[in-house]
Amino acid sequence: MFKIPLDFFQGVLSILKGFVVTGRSMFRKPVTIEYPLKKAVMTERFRGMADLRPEKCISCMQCVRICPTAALDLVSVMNPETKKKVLQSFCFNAELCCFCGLCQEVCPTKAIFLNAVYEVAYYKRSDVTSIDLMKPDKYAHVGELASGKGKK
Amino acid sequence: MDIAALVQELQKKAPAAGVELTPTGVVIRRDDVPLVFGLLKGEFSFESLQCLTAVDRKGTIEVVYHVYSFTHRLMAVLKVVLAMDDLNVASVNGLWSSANWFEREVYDLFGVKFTGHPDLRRILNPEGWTEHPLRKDFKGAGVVLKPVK
Amino acid sequence: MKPFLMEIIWLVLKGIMALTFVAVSAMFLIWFERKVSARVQNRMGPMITGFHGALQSVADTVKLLLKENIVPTGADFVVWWLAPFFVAVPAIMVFVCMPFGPNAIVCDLNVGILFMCSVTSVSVLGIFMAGWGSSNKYSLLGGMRSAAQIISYEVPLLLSVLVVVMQAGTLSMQGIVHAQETGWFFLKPNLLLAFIIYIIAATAEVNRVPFDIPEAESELVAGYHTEYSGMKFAMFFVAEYTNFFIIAAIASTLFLGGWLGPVAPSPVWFLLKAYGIIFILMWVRWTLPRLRMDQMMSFAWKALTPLALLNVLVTGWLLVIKG
Amino acid sequence: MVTEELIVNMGPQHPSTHGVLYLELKLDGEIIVECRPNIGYLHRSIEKIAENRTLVQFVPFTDRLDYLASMNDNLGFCLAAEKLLQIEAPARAQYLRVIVAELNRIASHLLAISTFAQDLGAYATPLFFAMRDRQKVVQIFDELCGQRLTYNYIRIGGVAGDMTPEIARMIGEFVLYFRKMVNDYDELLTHNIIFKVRSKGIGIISKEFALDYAVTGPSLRASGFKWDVRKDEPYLVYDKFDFDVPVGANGDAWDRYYVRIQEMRESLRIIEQAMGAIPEGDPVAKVNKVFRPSGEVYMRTESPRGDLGFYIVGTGETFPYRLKIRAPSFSNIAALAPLIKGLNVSDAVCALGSLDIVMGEIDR
Repeated sequence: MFKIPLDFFQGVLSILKGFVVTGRSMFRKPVTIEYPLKKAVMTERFRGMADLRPEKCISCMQCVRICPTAALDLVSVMNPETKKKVLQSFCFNAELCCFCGLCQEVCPTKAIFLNAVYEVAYYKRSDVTSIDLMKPDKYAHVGELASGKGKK
Repeated sequence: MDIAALVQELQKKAPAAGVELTPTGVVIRRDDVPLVFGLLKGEFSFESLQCLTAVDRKGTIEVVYHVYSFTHRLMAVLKVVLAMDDLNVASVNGLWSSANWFEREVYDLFGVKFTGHPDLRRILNPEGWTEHPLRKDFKGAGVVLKPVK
Repeated sequence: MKPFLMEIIWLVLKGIMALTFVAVSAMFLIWFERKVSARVQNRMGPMITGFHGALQSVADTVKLLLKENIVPTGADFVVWWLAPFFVAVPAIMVFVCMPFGPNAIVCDLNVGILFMCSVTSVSVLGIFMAGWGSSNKYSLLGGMRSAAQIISYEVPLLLSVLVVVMQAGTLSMQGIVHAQETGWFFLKPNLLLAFIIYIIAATAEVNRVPFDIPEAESELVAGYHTEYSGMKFAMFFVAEYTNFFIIAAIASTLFLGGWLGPVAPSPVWFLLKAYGIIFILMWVRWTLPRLRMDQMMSFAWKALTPLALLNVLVTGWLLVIKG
Repeated sequence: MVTEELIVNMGPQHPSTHGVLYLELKLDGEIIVECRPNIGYLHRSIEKIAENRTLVQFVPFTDRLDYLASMNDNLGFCLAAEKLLQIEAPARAQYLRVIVAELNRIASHLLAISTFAQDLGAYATPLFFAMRDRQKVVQIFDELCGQRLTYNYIRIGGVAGDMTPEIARMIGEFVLYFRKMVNDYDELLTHNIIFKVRSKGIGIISKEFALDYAVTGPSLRASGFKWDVRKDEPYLVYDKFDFDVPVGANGDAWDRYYVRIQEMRESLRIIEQAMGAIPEGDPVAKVNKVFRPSGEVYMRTESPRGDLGFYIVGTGETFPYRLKIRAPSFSNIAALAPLIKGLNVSDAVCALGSLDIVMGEIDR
């Protein structure tokens, strides 16, 4: 005969326990990062936009071959005197890129790498589909993220 | 019980059915599908059809069944080879309800018709489409990569 | 000037003050709710507009005013168009006899509490009209659920109000407050029970968690106001939060002594009590899951209503004994 | 009076269909007479893509299957590929894989229980609590592999990056932190009377029903059937750890929820043991990057949603000839229609939420 009052009591108690949990969390520090005002520091291994050190590139085409989405487009010509390939243009299609980081892994000279740029909003679609990696100021519009300071 | 013992048992129970053990699975004839799978479910307590898919072997289509028995802890891989011009095979929906959606998927992607299936519609692709994209002769638009040398 | 004219002007002024209060209070409550929920969930809530986002509701109102008013195809236009008014106008009308202080009341009707309860009940009509007129199945389900819910919870609500009326011996809001000068009502056990029943039933009346079934987002998208946009939606929103304030204000008047309180001016006490109840109800909202329709109905009819009836009987018996 | 059935199109855009599931509901009042689930809105033909990618290139695509448990999908695919290519990952990589897989299981279950609570109307609070705790896991993954959602961490023959002492400290802190925090969910939801009356006895999956529909994972274990691939067909180094397989009693929505809560506790135990026993060494096996798979393999692993199977057919080319993903959510959602027949809409939402589906995996 005590079952119903006992159930009732337990029910009320269970609800009050919930209030204790939410009440306790009211006094916890907020975890929000106010994003446009404060920016989080990306980790060391963060994989942002593709970036290139053109002087290091030996045009071995490994990154182009491993790219699962064919986001990289490398054109090189053979120098007849030195018998070495010379990098002519290196275009990166950020729209296709899946930020898997395979290109920087296979690169034998660490020429291609993924930087800390994560604010990838552009005004024109063509700006995203063909980013000229040879240009040094390609990510200048996102500020200091591009300079490598964004990572730890 | 292992797969070889299972095949022997099957051959004993259903001598007429052409059950044949190959390294990659047990190949059965198309007409014996209801018989063999009925035996598997009823006699050998294979409770669950874990996976049903198909492989386009250029000219033939292999329907691959992964049937699992929790009692024997045994995964049986069964294959039915269908000729490209006659893609019909009996549905196993009556034995395992999970076959319902698997068979719809295979029908959608390969065009294999499962006779006796209660609701054989396309499942992933839009209804009314005529092609079957996972066949090898399907040419779709999109990024095509060259094979690595 | 004639005293008659003076009185009319004074009444109109009071009315404007009440209206302003409704708008400002709703906006404040929306901001307050966002802040409380943010605190509960370890977030910050609105932070950009104004001090800690204090002007966020203003920005939202401006946004909603500028939005296009979309009329769904196949809507029953007259019903659809009128529905927000049927919801919003009663919510504002209730402020006629809301006692903010000994003199701060638009009109102290001698049937004040009866007037309030009856006027707030009209809003169910608006909700049902919105659900019906939208020609949307989710809205229709929401409207029907809402009608069933509000009508069922009206019974325990009124029964618990009845206990207060019996105790105070008057229907006038000011009279009820004055009756509590010797001690706030909720200190008496039978009235405490009435208070709890009132709060539960009133939560259901304003469709808040755990009784937000008409608006159940995960089931009915947004319930009866799915198809409303722009200012029409804002009217539902304002009405919802105004109703929320109203139930808290009525609860504080009926059970917590209304504007009674030492030192501070009476409207401060009134608002303090009302917002205290509002805070607790917000806490409830951000803690509890939602009941199911049938569970909620059986709770109303099998638990709350008999309890409230019993409470009325006991109170009557007590009053007879005391003479 | 003439009454007729109401047809409600629930989805593809609906707050509680967890993505783009589309349910055609035939309602009698609020009771569901018939339900026809329609899927395919997120179909990206990943199986066809796999036929045009090398095994290494395909790993990033597995991230996009079950985007809430990418590590487990990476793991499933890489284990299948390794079994086909007969590669053994080094011991350190095996332990790292176990750790990240279990961490991701916690992250995934957190979202599962919190979105389930959201479906039951516990407004946003459990969801934000879960997001707050999941953030810590995601932060660890961010340090480990540089992404927060699509990790591409587990590779054929090892893992992409080694664990640093900093990451080890973070994992240790997380285990201690979460062991405490998981009790919050118990107090806030598990034993809450409203939560219980809403979810107990709803959408009962019996053992027979589960096996018939090939329902796996927590939904199968909630029915009382003790089956966990990690325990029964141990892969990696799971057989070295001491952990329980929690099972439910009735197979209702509450049991499925509670099995997940308990599994998070077990995952913490596994992580703790693995962190203690992790050997030194290189996390990547020395393997050729060009694989030529030949033969057939079916490998299944225990993803947070159930048995995740990869069936790879190779013919000696660099591209796999055929790759089939046996997604656990696909089988689980196939069981939805008979499950919610006769329930009302609120309960259907509850049953759907408790199945914990991810559309990316169903539509592939």
